[in-house]
Amino acid sequence: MDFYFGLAQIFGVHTLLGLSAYVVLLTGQVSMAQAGFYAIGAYTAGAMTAMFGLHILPAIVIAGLVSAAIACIVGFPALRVKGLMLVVATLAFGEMVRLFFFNLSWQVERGGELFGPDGAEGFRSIRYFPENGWEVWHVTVFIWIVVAVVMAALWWMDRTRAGAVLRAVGHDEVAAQSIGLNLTAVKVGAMTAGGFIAGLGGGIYAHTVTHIEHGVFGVLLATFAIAYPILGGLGSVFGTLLAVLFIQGFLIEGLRFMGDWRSLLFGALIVLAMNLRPNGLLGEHAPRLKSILRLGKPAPDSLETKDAN
Amino acid sequence: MLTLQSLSKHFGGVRAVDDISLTIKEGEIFGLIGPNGSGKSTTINLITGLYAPTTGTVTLDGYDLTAMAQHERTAMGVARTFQNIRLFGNLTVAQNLWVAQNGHEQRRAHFLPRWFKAGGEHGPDIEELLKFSRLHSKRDVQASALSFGEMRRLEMARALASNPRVLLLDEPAAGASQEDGQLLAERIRDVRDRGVTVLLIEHMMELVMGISDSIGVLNFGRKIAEGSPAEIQANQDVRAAYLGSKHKDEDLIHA
Amino acid sequence: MKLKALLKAGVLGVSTLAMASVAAAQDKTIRIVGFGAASGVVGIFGQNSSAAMSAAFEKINAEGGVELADGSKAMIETEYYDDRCNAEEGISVLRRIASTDALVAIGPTCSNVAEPLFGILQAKVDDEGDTGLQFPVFTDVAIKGGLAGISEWVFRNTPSESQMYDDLFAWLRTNHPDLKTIYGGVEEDFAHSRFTWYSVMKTAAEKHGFEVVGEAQWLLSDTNFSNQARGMRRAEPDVVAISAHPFTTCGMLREMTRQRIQPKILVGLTSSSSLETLSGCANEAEGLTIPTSFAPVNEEAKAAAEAVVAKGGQMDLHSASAWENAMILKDIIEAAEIGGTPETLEEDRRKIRDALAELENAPGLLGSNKRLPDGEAVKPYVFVHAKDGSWDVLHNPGS
Amino acid sequence: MDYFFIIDFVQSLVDGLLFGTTYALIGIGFTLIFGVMRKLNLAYGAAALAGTYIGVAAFLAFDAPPPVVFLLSALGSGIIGIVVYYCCFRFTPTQVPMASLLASVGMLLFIDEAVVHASHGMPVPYPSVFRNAIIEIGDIWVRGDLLFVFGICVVAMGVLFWLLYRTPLGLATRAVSQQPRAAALCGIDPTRVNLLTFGISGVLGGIAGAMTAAAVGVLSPIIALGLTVKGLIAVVIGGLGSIPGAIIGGLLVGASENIFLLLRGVTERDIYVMLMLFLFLTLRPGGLFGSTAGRD
Repeated sequence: MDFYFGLAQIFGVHTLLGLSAYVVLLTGQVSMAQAGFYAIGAYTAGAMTAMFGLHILPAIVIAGLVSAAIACIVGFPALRVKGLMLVVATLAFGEMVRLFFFNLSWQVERGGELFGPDGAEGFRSIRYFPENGWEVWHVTVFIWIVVAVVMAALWWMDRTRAGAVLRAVGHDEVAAQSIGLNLTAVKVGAMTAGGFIAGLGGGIYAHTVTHIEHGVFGVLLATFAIAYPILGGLGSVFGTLLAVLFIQGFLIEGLRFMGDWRSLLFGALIVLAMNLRPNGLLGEHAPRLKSILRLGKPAPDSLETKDAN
Repeated sequence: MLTLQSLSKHFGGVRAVDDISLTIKEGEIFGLIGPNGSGKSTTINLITGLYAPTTGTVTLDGYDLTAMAQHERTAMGVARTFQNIRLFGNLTVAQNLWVAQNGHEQRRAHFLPRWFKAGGEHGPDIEELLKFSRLHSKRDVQASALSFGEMRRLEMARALASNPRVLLLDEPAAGASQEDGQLLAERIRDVRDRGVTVLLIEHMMELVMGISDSIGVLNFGRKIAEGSPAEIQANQDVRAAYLGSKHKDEDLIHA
Repeated sequence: MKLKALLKAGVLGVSTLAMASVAAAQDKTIRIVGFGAASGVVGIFGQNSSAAMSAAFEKINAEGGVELADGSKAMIETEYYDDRCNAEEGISVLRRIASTDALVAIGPTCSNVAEPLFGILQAKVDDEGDTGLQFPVFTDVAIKGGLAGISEWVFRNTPSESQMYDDLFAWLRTNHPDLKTIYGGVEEDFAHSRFTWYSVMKTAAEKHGFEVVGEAQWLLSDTNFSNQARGMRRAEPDVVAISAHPFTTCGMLREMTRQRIQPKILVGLTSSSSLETLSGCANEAEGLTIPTSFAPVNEEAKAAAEAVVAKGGQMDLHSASAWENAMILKDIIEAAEIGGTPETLEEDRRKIRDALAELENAPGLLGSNKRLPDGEAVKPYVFVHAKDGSWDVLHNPGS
Repeated sequence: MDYFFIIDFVQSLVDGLLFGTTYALIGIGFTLIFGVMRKLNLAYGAAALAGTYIGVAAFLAFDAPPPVVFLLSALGSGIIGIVVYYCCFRFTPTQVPMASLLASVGMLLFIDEAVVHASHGMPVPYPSVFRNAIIEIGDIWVRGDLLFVFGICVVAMGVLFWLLYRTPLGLATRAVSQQPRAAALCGIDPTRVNLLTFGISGVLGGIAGAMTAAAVGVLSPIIALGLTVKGLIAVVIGGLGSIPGAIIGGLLVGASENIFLLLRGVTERDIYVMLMLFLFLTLRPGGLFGSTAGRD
């Protein structure tokens, strides 16, 4: 049973990572910096519990806030560019974060042992959960409460004007500016929210694996972060969740019996999925609560989007 | 009310707009005409801030807009439509109006609550605008699924949703039929009657001559004439400018 | 539709695996599961381990299997899980193994998986306050020093590098009294390389009177070593020690040849004593001296190596550990007198752990392995050097 | 400032500039594809690597001479480039750029794993020419093989320029990259141009991969990521869509990387390279050769 709970933990943590990219993607920005924010969250939260003995909850909230603050600061220069330039700029930022932690050594003594990040050796013994008597299922429930809160908040945000504004900016920046939206504010806002969610996710991640090191937070993880919402579709938060289940549950865990063919199939299936469903598994339009409730009437037909340019 | 003062925009060696000065009075419909490539769209882009002018200023009611960002100009009361319609195809009709509700009156009052208020797409203003644009039955339809005419109407409604003082219409009749042109003229008058000043850029001469209170004519980036429709029709320079490119223009209108 | 079918297949895949392992436990079999990186850039390590393990279990089964507490014999069943050298996957795999009737796991391959993996285990046995996983892990490959101390449920049969290199430098001192200076080269972003140079090789070299005249650092994926080699050229060291993966080891060796750096002795990382280095740059590696815990120096080792090759793997110091782990576990299980039934599963695992903890000596392919209280091992080793495209035994301290 | 430092500095600069040509080639490949399709092909580095492995397979199987190996590497990568086009770009709708982006990520993972599967992840020797030839200019040593790498890259760029500016094919390519709609109206088949662009950029990538492997003398799957990242940085510094920009960007990345290595050590080296990129983006969002409106 613990195996399934453990799997659910991975799903939860990756959902947070995916959602952090989802918020930014709504504004049409592909950010490869999410792994960097995730790393900041992981190291911050790890430091809070392992080095300073904080409770896990304030630790991950602080991790989220620190990541959000840095995302906000980085957002201003990075979002001056867009498209491929932004992909590369954010990728560079993510790598800078990783290399920062590669070079960071800062340990404090607690109970005769040294705790803290130790450069290339990584940050060991982030064992808040086992040391405080949390069973695997406790941890799983805790993670999913956090995930549920974040998903609910994003779902709710999508109902508000803020959500519509994000989507409007994502669809057509020129038009969005012409109706008086402050692009910088909207994009930096999305980046900050994404940073916060990635920070939460990273903070939890650090505690589920007990040891983190710079190598984890590389380009591959950043790619996964954007892969979840793109694969799932930008229609709603559930697209991201579905994509996490598809990648982590099916492609990684479900195909494990295939040995090393699994890794080959992994990439091939992603290629196939994007060819068959280019708008993501759940599509790109936000399902309207009304049309879901009004099951009798057919939902408004979502035709192929016309190229607005 | 809206004043352009020796406005110029150079792209490399090309003078797209060259030393244009115009004044648009409150409550009028001002038509801006000129052959293709005469700098009409560039002028609009300079007014809304999509481009920064090489020289010159744009002022609205005495406030200098030149250094302002686009969204700040919208907050001051400048709104526009696009020659090639630019709607938020991923949002519904009502949401398109909702996101545009940025107008200067509500702006500062309650910033955060307005951003995070759900269901605002059903507010009284939006209902009224939907009725005004005859889009009420389509309120929950994805904007990308509308017909061409509906898209035009929605785009104008969206511009109005930001509660503008001056509305810039960039060739609203492009692609429209003769009859649609009639309806459009009425609509523009209705907009003016709401108290919004209109700057109209158009190829369709009939439309412009029929509804404009004053008209400015551009050619090769320069203003060659300004005056009432009757004056413009009588102007030799304007005739010369248009005769040179008449066929081309007509082709475009009927395309 | 397609999506649904795929998802269904995935769910089926997960559950059939879990069920299959339950069903297989019906008649007298016990399960020992291997895991590690069997795909990806370091997949070759896991593939070799997997081959060695199954060859060893096949041998045990052919000789009658393992004796249980009630005197009956049980066959050993095994399978190998791929964790792709990824920490999360490694943890997931171990949880999955622990959720089946497996008694003990052999793995993982990568030190960066081992570290988090050992962290989720209970740190101290019988610690009520620690809810870490209670499952014995007997590591074959992950070699970075000092990891077993993280949990009392972890045992390693990886060679203790500090003793090997200490002995190597002592031997160099005796045989080449003219050598004075040493220059180190280390892959900075690879934990094992760093540990071995900074904490093992350097210390050992200094202890035996070598003067460290410089260090060159590079990264895992570097392709240009000219800067690093230039420093080395100026220092004119007698000995050059390279603690890196085969890919950059080869790159650096090539650059050294190019810059005409000719140390009298080249020392390599123990993991480099596998086929990869030779397949990458046999010419440049000529003379590279490495202490390793495996070489086919006796009949038993040769036979074992052949059995592994027959299974499609290669025998090197890593897969030799996997082989030895299998053999050690057989003895441990027989000595611990386990029940081997589903009811006694928890108890059996604990018995195996305790028996591993108490073990002080275990037979290995090159002689007797000494077991340390902290779960680490000190294994017999030989010094090999690259000669004509293969590893040739230079010196066997045990003989 | 002591003598050794100056020597080291000059030497790093020379090595970096010579090696930077491989980054430049990768950068040109990205820029070409971006030019005609406005899309990012993340599988590009992996395709280059796979092509290089095709060359090395011939080397191992038939002991093929180096020129044949290099040629096969280039051609192999070109063919894989075309396969990538069909798998990731041909059938994904143009107005959904993220679909092809993610598809190319999938392709990257697939190609990487296929290479690992075939080679067991083992490093394999790669033939290099002028391996031990060194031109000594005082205390500065210019590596013969790097000069060769430099020469081949320059020739490849020359051929590319000839293709783009002197042949009908090049004209079509440039037309599509500047005015896709107008080009289509003029009867240029965009699919054919896209196909050729992927093929050509694939060949360039293959050359870059082959030259990288030749400079190290060993080939391993782990070089793909480095090539991809450095190539992207070169493109962005040079300005998207600009071939001279990609060349200058590549040389700049190669040289600065080596100099930061000298000044700050290997663990901090890449931080400064990334920082440099960030500065470029902030101060010159269009890149060195990008148009002023090139913020797209």
